[in-house]
Amino acid sequence: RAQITVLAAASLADVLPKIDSRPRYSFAGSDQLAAQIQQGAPADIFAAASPKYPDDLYARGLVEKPVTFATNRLVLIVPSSNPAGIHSVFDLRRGGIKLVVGTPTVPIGSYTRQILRNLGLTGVLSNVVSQETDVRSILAKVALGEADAGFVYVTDARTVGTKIVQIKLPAWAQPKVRYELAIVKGTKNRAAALAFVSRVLGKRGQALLRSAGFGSVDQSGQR
Amino acid sequence: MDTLRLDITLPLRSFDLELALEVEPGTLALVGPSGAGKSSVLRAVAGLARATTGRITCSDEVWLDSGTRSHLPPERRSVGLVFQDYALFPHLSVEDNVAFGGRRPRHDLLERFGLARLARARPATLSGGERQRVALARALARGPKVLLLDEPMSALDPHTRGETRAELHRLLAELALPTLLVTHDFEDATALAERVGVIVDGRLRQLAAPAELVAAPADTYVASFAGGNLLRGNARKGQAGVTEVELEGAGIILSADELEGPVSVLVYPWDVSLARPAANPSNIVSRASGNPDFVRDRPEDAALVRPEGASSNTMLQGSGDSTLNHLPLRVLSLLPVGNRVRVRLDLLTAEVTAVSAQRLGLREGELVVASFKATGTRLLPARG
Amino acid sequence: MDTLRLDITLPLRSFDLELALEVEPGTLALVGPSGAGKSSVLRAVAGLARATTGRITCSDEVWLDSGTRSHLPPERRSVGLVFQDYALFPHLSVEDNVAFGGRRPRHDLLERFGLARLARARPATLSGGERQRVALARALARGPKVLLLDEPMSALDPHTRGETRAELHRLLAELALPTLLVTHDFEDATALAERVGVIVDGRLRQLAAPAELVAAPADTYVASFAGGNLLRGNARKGQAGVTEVELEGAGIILSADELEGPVSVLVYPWDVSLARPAANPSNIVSRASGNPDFVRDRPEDAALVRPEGASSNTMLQGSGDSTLNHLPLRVLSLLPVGNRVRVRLDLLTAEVTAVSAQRLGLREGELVVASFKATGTRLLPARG
Amino acid sequence: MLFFLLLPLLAIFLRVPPGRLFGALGNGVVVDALVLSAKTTAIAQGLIVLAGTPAAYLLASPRFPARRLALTLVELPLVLPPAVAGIGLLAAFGRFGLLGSSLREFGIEIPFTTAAVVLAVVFVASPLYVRQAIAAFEAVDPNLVDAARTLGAGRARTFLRVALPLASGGLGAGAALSFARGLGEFGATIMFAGSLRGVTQTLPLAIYAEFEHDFDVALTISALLIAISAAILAATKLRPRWTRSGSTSPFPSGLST
Amino acid sequence: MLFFLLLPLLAIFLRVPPGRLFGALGNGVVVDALVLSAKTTAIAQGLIVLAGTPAAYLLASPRFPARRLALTLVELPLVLPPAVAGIGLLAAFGRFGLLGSSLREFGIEIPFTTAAVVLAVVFVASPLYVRQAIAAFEAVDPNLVDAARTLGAGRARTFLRVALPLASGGLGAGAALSFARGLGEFGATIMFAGSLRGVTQTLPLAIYAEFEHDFDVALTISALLIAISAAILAATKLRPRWTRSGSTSPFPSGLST
Ligand SMILES: Nc1ncnc2c1ncn2[C@@H]1O[C@H](COP(=O)(O)OP(=O)(O)OP(=O)(O)O)[C@@H](O)[C@H]1O
Ligand SMILES: Nc1ncnc2c1ncn2[C@@H]1O[C@H](COP(=O)(O)OP(=O)(O)OP(=O)(O)O)[C@@H](O)[C@H]1O
Ligand SMILES: [Mg+2]
Ligand SMILES: [Mg+2]
Repeated sequence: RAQITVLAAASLADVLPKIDSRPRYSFAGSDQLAAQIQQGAPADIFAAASPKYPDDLYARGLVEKPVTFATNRLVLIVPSSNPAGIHSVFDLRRGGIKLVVGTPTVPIGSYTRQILRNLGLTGVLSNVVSQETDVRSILAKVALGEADAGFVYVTDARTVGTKIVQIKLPAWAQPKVRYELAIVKGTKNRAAALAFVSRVLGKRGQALLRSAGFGSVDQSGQR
Repeated sequence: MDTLRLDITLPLRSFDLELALEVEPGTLALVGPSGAGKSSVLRAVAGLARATTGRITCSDEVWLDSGTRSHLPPERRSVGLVFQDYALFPHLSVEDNVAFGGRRPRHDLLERFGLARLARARPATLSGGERQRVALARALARGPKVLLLDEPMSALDPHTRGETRAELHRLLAELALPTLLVTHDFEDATALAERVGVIVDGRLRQLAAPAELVAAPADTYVASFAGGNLLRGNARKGQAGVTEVELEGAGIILSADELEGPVSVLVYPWDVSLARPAANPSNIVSRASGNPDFVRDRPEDAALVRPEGASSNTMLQGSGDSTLNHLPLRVLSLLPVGNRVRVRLDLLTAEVTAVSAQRLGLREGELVVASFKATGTRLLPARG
Repeated sequence: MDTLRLDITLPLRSFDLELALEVEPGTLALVGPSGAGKSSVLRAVAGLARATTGRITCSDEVWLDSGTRSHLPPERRSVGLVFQDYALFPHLSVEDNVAFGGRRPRHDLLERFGLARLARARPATLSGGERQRVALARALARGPKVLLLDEPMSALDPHTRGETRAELHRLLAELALPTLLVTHDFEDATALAERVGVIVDGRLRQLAAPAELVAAPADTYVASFAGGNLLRGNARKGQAGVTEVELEGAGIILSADELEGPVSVLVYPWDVSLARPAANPSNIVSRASGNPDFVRDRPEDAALVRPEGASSNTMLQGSGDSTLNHLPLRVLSLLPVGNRVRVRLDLLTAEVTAVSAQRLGLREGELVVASFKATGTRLLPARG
Repeated sequence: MLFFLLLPLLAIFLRVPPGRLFGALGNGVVVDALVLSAKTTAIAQGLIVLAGTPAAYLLASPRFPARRLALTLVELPLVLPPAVAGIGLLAAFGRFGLLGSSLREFGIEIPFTTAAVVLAVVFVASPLYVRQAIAAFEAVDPNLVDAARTLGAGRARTFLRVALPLASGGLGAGAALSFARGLGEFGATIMFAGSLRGVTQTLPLAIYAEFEHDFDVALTISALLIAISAAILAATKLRPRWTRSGSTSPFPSGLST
Repeated sequence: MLFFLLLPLLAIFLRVPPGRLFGALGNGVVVDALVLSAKTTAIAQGLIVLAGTPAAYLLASPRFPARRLALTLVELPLVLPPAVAGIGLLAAFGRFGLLGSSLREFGIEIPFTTAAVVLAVVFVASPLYVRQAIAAFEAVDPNLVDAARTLGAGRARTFLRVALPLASGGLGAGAALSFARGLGEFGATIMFAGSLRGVTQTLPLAIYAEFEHDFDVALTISALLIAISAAILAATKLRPRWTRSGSTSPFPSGLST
């Protein structure tokens, strides 16, 4: 039975192989993956960190209808040395803070703006020193202590361990961060692809996702 | 016995090379100034430069024929080309350099050129003379039908030069191949070739035996190349069939040669004898006429006669072929060369034996009288 | 009037250059084989190469003193260096090249060297002779105290060479600067310098006037450099104070010089006269003794006497200084040079006038008899 | 070979209707990026040439100690993944970097500033220039340098009047290469300087940011970038040279990249 | 200058305890990546040298038409942001790419295969080699080539027996550069080949992936990469050369990067 290729958001790098070790995984920024699929990369599954790309590709008729398979939450992270002495998201209002966020065009970027809007803190965007194109860069800069603070997915924050401190954000302010799966149109082994999808949506899959810090979704997975 | 025939036109940077030659077994030297197109001829024959029009044949083989658009690549032409700087392969040993041409068993060749000892050496470690021998051996290894030598001597220091020239001379005689020898140096040419072609600006000025070039140079360029003095002047018929040449502000010269109008008078240094106005009891040649007595470096030339209509500062004797020209000139420099001395005067250069130079006690800045036979001169139309 | 004094040790790749010289105004030529260290001397004087130990002074200026660790950089030493390939700045016009050295008004210099016409030209477009003149003008523009010339002739084609040599000769005489002239060429050296130093492997073999080098070369190297023939052999006292030299399988030679053991006999080509065994009624010199008669190219040497104890294939006449050596040798090649012919024989080279070569009707492969005075020879300890 | 190298570039152009190229110039992001790129690359280029030329001159002298080591080091940045280069820069000039802390005491903070972009570009692009410059200086006939010295010119004058003009051809080519490379620099910049429109977002970063937003715009900017680079590179193939060697190379000493 | 180039590399090493370097070799991901990198770079290098050498030889001949244009094109990939290069490759060989469709008819799909990594490396690294090779061939005395011809060697034999050995020094240096560059290739690879562990995840990609994971491992791999590259570059500074020019350059014809 043929091996399928899964293009998945970098933040899924740990968990997906645990759920199903058989496929070939390629982890990168969701945007890059989308670009690759647009360029006809021979993939079978697209697992993105947001609905944006799957939906976009679906609209272009490049993938089948996407399903949500997990949710995520944002956290504010600061270097463990915490040079700017930030203890709550509201400390970001102070001037002279080096804040790193994603560009509006990447999921983490837009989500960050949502949450700030919900918190009525859009003003802090004036402290932004860099708009990164992927979560990884935000993490790296905070972990290295170059940036005073940054917004990332909780699942990513876990991976950097002791270099950073997480500052929880109020649940009520959290945007709906939905991870979507889609089967790429014209895949040669649709059966395997379907099997993969059901595995991820299955009990074990969801359990593993939860333990990785993601939020699970109800069985239907449909919107 | 092969014969190389070429008749080509090859456009070069500043002029076209136009040349027709027939080279039988034996050596034909191409001399000429730098940039004349000498190397280009060899490159055309070897097929490294492609003549636009013309034919090149070696006996019955056609190497180039612009008519039929046929052009044999260099590797298919059986030529042995020795480059100006030898172009030995620096990464190969002497042995391998010679072997590169392949074909005949190379060891006898190494022996033949006294290179056996150096078989394993790299070119960089060889002396100029040795390099030249390697280049020759390499060129001959293929057993070429035609030999092309581009200034084989110029890379040698004068010390080894004489030596090598003689060796090369012997070698060429043995090989008896149609050989084109390019050189800057008239001496090399006369020493090594039966015929010498003088190329200037891509055209053949004269093609003749060395002796003939000296005896009857086609033009002033050839003459100066053959080492002659050229005195510019204006020629008119004189009496007794001699031509009188009015030199530019240096008096009159008589010549047995016949030509009129603006000319260059050709005199070879070794045909000029020197004397000085000085009274030396031991060997005065006194004369009725009132002109000064000479101590001369050539006792043989005798009777002095003052001719009519000769300018005051030029003295002539006798008439017809025994006529001698005398020019009082200043000594600019003395260059001992071997057992002779080249004496540079303000109008011409003379070459006398060290002995006579000494006897005359020549010194720079002094006035001497240069004498040469009217028959020793030759008149050439002055250039441009 | 300045004087350049140097006494240095400079480690080179394969040997150390060790040299002590004193150069007064006038020209000292350094001759020697390639790689002898000639250029290195100039580089050391100019400060381009740093001698490890020694002193270099120009009059009272100290340019180098390894004792006091003082080393003046090149730009602070007032030297005019003309490089072997002239090293003109390709990106500057003739004018700017000359002006580079700065200081004195350069226009008269351009005039002086006949370069005014070429002021705006780029070096690449100049002929060899013109380049040399530019290089000289540039070197002199600074008004240096010392002049260093590295083979100023070698880049010239022989055609322009004679010319330029004479000009240079005149120039040097005028300048009257302490001048070091490096050359490969013994002729250049004799023509241009009052003293000639022969360097081999970084050491000075001999320092003397040109004539002296020819007359009394310090060793075989110098001798061959001066253009002499060297015949290896074994010397022992003969009778009447003459030395007998047993040549390696070529008979015996008598020399007026005194030395014993393995020697090289030095004979200069122009001291060798040629003759051939042939009966020619016009000028036989018949003799009682049964040895062959000669048609010789030098009528002057007369009476033949067969000496005792002379090997059969060598013939000697008279004794003491009038003694003549005769060697029957085979003609290998004839090289006409100007109005003389260099005759290469299987043991030595002779130089005779074209006239006598013709009179003798010399041809390759023939047997001739080479004669030279015992007094014309010189014995040198054989090398190695 | 050539075809293979050419194909991808061609492919990009085929995807971009020429009209777009100019349309892109209307897009604010693109313009900001273009301006910033021009500015930073120009400054960086200045630094590279000013610092690199003398450095190359020294390295070119055979007497330079540990020459080969130095040459290796010069080349090293070329072969680093840009991201790694970026990390290196952070580790060196970052807040907790080797120099960072001491720089801070002078109130200097480099990361996230335009200065950081310049540094990144210099770091990544200068080797191209320096290596070429070294080769160019090495191709200068040492006799000419010696000649200048004996004509009374000190080291400085010799460098300016002889070495520099003779090497100019190679230097120009090298400058063009490093300029083009600097224009295209991405990885190190985003790592070290971040990406902030108008401050640190250069053309390549803009391309990146545009991917998801509008893939075609990304392609367009790419095409723009390629065109510019090509123009710069081509330009330098046409300058006069004074190298003794009759090399037919567009680079006097047969330089390379 | 040198110091500035050196500093960031130094900084990385200072952050990595040497013990770690070897520790990293225990890490499965690192090993896989190392093996893959070695494999792909080696293959790519093979292709580059095999295809690039003759190409360079042709380009080096002054008679080559549109020489300057060709040289520019050769240099172009050097100055592209790798990501753009990746897009270009996709646009060329991707499913909807120029050749992609026709390739598919032969059942060939390149993206996301090890082949894709090789292609990406070749595209990004070959210019370094080709440019150097061109310069190396240009430095070969044309007289020697002519001599070979007149000695009966055809073009092929002349190339193999004369041009090649004489250029070997420069070729070696060029190969080393492109090899090191290939080893560090990131942007184009992740775009065109993705990052499949064991299939397309090379060292640099592993570094990238490890950011997510364990920052120190990332640094460690970087250090590893730098060390390898440095070693390769240094190695080539020590080979014999037969260039006529007494160039003191480690590259016979005073080549550059
Ligand atoms: N490949 C070429 N194409 C066009 N012109 C050339 C070429 N090679 C040489 N030339 C020009 O042809 C002319 C003659 O060159 P050539 O080398 O044949 O002269 P030469 O007589 O050998 O000079 P030299 O004695 O200095 O070697 C020169 O002006 C040179 O610039
Ligand atoms: N910079 C240097 N360091 C060490 N050795 C050198 C240097 N330059 C030249 N040499 C060596 O010193 C020796 C003499 O070189 P030099 O150039 O002085 O000889 P030369 O007499 O000028 O030879 P030529 O007549 O060929 O010019 C040569 O063996 C050369 O290899
Ligand atoms: Mg020539
Ligand atoms: Mg020398």
